[in-house]
Amino acid sequence: MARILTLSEAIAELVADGDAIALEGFTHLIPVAAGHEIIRQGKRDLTLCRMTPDIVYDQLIGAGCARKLVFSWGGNPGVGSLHRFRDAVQHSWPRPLEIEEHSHAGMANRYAAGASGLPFAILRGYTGTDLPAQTDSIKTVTCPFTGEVLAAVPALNPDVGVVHAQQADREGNVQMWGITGVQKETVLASKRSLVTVEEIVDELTPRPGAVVLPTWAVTAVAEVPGGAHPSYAQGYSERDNAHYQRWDAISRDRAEFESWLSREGLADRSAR
Amino acid sequence: MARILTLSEAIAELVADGDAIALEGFTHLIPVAAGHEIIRQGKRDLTLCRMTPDIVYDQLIGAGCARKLVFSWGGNPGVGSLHRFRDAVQHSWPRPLEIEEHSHAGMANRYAAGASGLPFAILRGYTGTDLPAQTDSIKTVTCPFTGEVLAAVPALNPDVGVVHAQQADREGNVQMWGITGVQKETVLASKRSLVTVEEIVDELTPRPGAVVLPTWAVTAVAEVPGGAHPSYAQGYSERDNAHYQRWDAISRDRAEFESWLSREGLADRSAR
Amino acid sequence: MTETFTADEMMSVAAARSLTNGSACFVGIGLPSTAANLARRTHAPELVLIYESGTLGAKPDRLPLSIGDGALADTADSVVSVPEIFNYWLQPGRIDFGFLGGAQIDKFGNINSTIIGGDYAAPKVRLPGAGGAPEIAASCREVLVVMRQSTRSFVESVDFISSVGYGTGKGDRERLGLRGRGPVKVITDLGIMEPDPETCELTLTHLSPGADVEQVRAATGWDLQVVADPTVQQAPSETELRVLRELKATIEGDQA
Amino acid sequence: MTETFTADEMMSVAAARSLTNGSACFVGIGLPSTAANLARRTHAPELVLIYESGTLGAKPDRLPLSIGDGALADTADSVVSVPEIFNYWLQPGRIDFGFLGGAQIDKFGNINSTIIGGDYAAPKVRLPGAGGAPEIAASCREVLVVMRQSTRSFVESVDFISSVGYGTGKGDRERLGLRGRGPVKVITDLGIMEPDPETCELTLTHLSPGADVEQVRAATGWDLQVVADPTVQQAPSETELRVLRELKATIEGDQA
Repeated sequence: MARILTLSEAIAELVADGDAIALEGFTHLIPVAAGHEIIRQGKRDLTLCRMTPDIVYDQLIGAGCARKLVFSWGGNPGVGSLHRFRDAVQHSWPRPLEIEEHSHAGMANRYAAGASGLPFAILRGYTGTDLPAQTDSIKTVTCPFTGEVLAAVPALNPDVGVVHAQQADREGNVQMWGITGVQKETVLASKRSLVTVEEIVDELTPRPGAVVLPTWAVTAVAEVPGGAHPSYAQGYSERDNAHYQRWDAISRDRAEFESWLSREGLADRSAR
Repeated sequence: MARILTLSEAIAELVADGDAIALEGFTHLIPVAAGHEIIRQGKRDLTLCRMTPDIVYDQLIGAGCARKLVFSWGGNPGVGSLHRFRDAVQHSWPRPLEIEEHSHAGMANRYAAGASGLPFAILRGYTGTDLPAQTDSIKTVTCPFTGEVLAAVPALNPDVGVVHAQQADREGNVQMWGITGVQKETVLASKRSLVTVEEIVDELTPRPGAVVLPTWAVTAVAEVPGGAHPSYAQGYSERDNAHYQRWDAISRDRAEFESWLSREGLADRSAR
Repeated sequence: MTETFTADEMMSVAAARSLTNGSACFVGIGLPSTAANLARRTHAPELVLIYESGTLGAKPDRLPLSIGDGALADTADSVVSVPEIFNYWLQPGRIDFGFLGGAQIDKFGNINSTIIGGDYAAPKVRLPGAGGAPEIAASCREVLVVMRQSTRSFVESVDFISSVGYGTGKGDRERLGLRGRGPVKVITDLGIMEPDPETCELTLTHLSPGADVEQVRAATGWDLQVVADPTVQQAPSETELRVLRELKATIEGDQA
Repeated sequence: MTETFTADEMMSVAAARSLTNGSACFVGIGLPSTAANLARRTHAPELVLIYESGTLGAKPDRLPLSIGDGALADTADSVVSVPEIFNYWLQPGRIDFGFLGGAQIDKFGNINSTIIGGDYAAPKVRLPGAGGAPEIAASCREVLVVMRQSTRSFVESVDFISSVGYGTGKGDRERLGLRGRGPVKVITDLGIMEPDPETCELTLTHLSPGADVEQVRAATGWDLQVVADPTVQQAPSETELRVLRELKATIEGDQA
């Protein structure tokens, strides 16, 4: 049974320095508030997993929380580059960032294998690209029936999986709808999980296209209205496109970024 | 784009003697009328694939349509044995029946691999059982990351996949809800597909828990109200449990079975 | 007042009592479904029922007649596809209890539901087959077996291993890489057998009220080991019997 | 009356024209999404738009601002998970057209969207990475590349192969086991390049109105082959331009 906690309790309890964590949400329902709480609590040496590291991961990286990034596309969607990510890779600022780079299909299958209790997944992927030469976690297997050679990727089983959803009930059953990405797999693949929700309701009303996570498959639920901003929660909020634009300017410059951290109250306990 | 056909046109056009076909539906939404039309049209030498061959497969086997059965559980659910299936395996009546036997997990993964365009699937399955010794399509692969040995099963890609759904719209988009089993995988894994539906409607109204198959992923749709009887179509009909009971008596005896075939108008073109 | 009850009723009640509240249980139709629904209506209101048709957290108001009964989908927390139920829910070991039955069981809890007699290609009796059992037996944290006891079904050696218990004895599950604990209880109309901690051989630990050790031995096709002083199971309570009979009544009309 | 139009508008229109009605198209945000939505509102009303966020058959009433835009989910025939979109829909080769772009492309249509300069561990410029491109390039029946042409982006050799076009030339895709046909068109602001049937080398086959061969050669970092008599593309029609500008207008407010 999931416990209902505050966001700060949940992050304090679930996330330890050195953990591998995955904050997922494919453009929609990105658990941004949870990411900020991780920065606020000054977590360190994290391995950050995410298919599409966007501005919340740029912030975590810039704040010095990350040791490593496992990803498939690291950009500011519709805007351009992630400057803190680039600065970390190109200039090791504020610290070196190890990277483990996959394709979307590879990452999606890594989570699916993790959710399935399998050690690896197979896919038709990466063939002919330069990725396998750079990424140890891309290998091959041979089909025992046809002899075909396929790509193999290891299961991704983060220590903590964090997603944002529209609703939970008081027992901790979770419902999300709209674009639900790889969130079910992330929760099921992770050793511990946190779902932040727009609201806790008395009863979940079944909805078309909804994904339901039963309470016994979730570790903790925290009510965080607006917790996906600047991404959105369908039925609750719209994507704040201007915010993504503004991030480009804020993140280009180290000093500008650091003053943003202070302004947002995220710098206090970060000891870079 | 799926074409809207009559059931008899669809079976005549899509199913050829010697084909591998899969009629799926996990207790709910079993495409029984389509099975009867296959018997009526006297199709022969079919490889019948189905996780849970139940009375419609008992009928196809008894009517002499099948050369081979690929399956994981062949019984009359809640009642007992399938007598025509047993008679074929034990006494080669009306003709010998080759079998390829899997577990449910294996069959489900074979369809999923088929739908995914992969040659095989991996699972934690069959270990320690006597199935791998009898079934050529169970092998092993070794995880290239951990060295663990896992079961491997080949993709199942039937020539024709047949499922029953509640609704299609006039463009041939299909919607089914309730227990939807392995039907999406069956349609996507098959070279050609037929969906029989309770009704064709002007517009599909999104429903909680619904699976939608877009028209361009389906070959043909046929309107066959009650086409799942004696199984059921949630929202349209109830399971006819007495019919399953009665089948036990009808199928125990060859003569009784043959007179049932005649009574149902299914014996005419069957040339045993 | 103690009502009279049948051996089958005792078996259902014993199976139900084995399920702990708040746990997740992979249920098949027949006795397991009866037991799981009985447990949910008595001591384990928060038992999570999972059917292989894809229903997670079904709360049927009557006994379902098949694992694909509409009452399961209507009342479930979530209905998922069959590939998902096996891959995301059963395989990773998320499910606490799995129920199994079969035509034959041996002293190490290996079960046959495939063929009797002859050989695989030409069996004397062709049974339905393994269905979900191989992976339920492998992946559930604990397996509960429910079968009526007789020398026909409790045999020295099964004709076909459809699902693995303890293989040829202690250590086999670990060698095979099976991650669940295996059949921790075999519940019959005569009593309960549990694996010996040293050998994993099924050993009689509990007797049904009215049954005695000799009777159980006579219904077992191997030389049955018995613990020093087998416990006599508590007879079904009035509540257990009433709820069990109410549940059964919900299906009798349909099955007549 | 022919209106004036920009080279970028010509590029969008040329990309839209490449999409046939009734086909299924895997769309990324930016130019591909503009082109696909333009096609759907002009000659290809039954074009099926598929976004990697999981929306099958999206019919947005405005240009989505991201591949996860709510307008996509609201109007889709079905929204599926990200693993499903890649495994059940892209991988088996069900999708007719895939759009790609990138920072660099070479004469065999191999694309780089990963790093520029230095080496992988210490790049001069770190780009976002491949995202869905490796498998889109492998599995879509045909790939359309849309990029602005310059010697910085059209290079003799890419710094990193993020997605494969024709590898090192004809026959490579078959040797690698890639099942789609590869990049059948590279559409730029100056014209269209197509693989030579004998060598698979990208060859200029169409010029944008107002562009000439020398200008395209000058914007290409390799010795560009040109067909005997490159066709000049038909200028955007009034309808194409109007619809394109209406579409663009739907996002300008938000992006301001």
